[in-house]
Amino acid sequence: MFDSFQAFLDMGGHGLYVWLVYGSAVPLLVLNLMKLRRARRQLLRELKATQAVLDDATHAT
Amino acid sequence: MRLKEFWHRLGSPRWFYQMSGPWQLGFTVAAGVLLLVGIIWGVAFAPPDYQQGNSFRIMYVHVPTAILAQSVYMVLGAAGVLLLVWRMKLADMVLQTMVPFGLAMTALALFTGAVWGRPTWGTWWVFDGRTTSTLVMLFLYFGLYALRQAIPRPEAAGRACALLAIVGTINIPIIKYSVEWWTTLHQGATFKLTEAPAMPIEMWAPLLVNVIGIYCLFGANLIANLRNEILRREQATKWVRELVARPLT
Amino acid sequence: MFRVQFHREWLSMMRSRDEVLNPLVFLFLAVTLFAMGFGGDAKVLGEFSPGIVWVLVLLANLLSLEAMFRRDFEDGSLEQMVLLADPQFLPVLAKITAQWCVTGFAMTLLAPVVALMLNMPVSALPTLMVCLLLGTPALSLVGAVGAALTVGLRRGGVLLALLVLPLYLPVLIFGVSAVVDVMAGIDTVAQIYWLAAISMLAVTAAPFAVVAAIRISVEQT
Amino acid sequence: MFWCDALSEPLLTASGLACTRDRLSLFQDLNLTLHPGQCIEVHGPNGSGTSTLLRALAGLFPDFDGEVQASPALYLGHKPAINALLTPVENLRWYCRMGGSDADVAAALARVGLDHRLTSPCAELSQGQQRRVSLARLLVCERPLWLLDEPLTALDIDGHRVVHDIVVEHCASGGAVLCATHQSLGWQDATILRLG
Repeated sequence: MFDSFQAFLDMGGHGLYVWLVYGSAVPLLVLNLMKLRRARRQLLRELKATQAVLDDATHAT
Repeated sequence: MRLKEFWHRLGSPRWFYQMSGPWQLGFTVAAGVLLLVGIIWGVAFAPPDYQQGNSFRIMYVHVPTAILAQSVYMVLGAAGVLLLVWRMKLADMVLQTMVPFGLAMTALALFTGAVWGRPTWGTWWVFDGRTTSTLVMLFLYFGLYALRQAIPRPEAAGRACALLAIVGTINIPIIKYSVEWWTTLHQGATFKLTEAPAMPIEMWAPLLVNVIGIYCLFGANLIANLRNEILRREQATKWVRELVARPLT
Repeated sequence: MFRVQFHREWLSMMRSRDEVLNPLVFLFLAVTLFAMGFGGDAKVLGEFSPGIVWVLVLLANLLSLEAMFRRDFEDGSLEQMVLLADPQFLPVLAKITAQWCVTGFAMTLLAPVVALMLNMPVSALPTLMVCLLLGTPALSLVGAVGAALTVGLRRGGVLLALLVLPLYLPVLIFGVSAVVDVMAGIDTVAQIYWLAAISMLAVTAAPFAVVAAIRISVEQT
Repeated sequence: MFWCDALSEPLLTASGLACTRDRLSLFQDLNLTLHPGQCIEVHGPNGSGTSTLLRALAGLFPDFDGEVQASPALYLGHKPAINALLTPVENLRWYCRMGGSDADVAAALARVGLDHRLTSPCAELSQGQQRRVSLARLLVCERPLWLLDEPLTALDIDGHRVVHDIVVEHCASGGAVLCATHQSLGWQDATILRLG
């Protein structure tokens, strides 16, 4: 365990590398999880739009 | 027989769509929780390594992504076999959607490996057993991705990628062995499920949590991508039209 | 079936001799480039010669893959080959063997000349030739899978390199380490066995993959 | 109408064939049986799927629904399928062995009116003559089922007659022909299948 927050940041001199890794990996993982939900919603909206266009076309003829 | 029926049902995307709803939710939640716990445990609470000090904490991201990157390629190889031999539509969707995910995992594994190498071996990149075979796997992923883009017709592109994935999967052990044989710099695998862990339990436990967490993330990605792909491909069918008509769930 | 297809390939190749000679000329051209690149210092060049020779053999092999199915695909006889042949892999195997004779085998014969240009010690030449003889079939076979997959595409060249070169790595590793060990006087039986094993695996598995790849590419038209 | 002993085994049966190309349906539940001695002409405007149908029946195009049982077939596509570097004789000898027969190559060439150019590579032949070498291929490999995709292209009037004769002859000897074409072969016994 780290005795102080400062030591936690410094990581015994390897802080740069550890935080470089976690700084890049963690946001990526979080983004990935969020993207899953957003992609589904966006696809449903897209399908709804094409649906509407198709329905108008069938009504028009 | 249960398995036979499951196998037969896998053929119809609609059944998979309905069945996979709860699974995806489960995987997403599990991934979120496990990764959160695992990373915090690894970064803050795991004891420092007597040799490498705190830089070994990078392992908690590097090892899971590296292992997952290889597993994803095996999954792609298996999907290739399922597509070419049994013509399963789901397998084609797996091949189409999961290559970018595998590519990202391999790239992340390489990046974290390089950053970890800096403090421990003194250089950003060294061509040794593990890093080189992961790099080659990155090229294999690029090959799959480029082949998919190059072939216009989706069905032909699917089958071509399936064949390439199978050929790649056969070659991975050969490449891995020849690269390991060529170099002896890299220390033995730090994480073997078979024999006892090479490090104390309180270091090894968060790693296990992270590995399971990242596999759950893979599960969540896989099912989410498959469900989206099913909707996209079956949009002309009645059940999809009804589903789309319903207010956004 | 094998003999007929081989005979046809041989005739077709002998009549388009430039296509056949280009990769070999490239080999010598690239060797001179490397010699210039290394500043012509004989000792340095000799040390690196195994790596240079093997990498150039790989690249020359890659160049010749492009033309392997291109002609038959464009005139339509590739699909006939797949439709008519009873054991479908046999004509494909004949075609790959013909291509190997003109590239892999030819380079094995030319290897001493190239190696001496790079100041490789004469004692290493027999091992180099044995390794090339055992390693190049695997290159042609695995390369044929990539060639068959990309034959239907207009700009398939770079993609072919991207697909095939990673699979060439084991042959490169064992080939180079065999020659390096011989120059250092170490026994190289292990590498030779490995090269033979890889070629055996390629001979048994690759033709079926090539037939499948041809069937996929033939759909494009 | 065409005579056919219904008892004989059909050379080609296709049931419930359906194929779509980028969400456009080319043909739906198309059923087709071809008995020995029968010739079917498939007529249809460009892009109506005639070529796709033939390639599907030949086994070159797998993306279709429905079932196809076909005996060993000879497929003649848009491309002449001959190696331009080899001479007509060498090309046909290759087809002979591949088809597993040892028919007389020179006779086949003579049959399609090409006997005097046996030694020059096919590259030097005209488009029409290359088509004739391709037609000679049908005579050389003894396979009962012929799938011809627009055989009349680049052929002169005499060429049309040659195609007509070999088709009639082939059907008479117990073979069957499925031919996609824009101009009819002119054989009154052939049945017409319209697409698109």
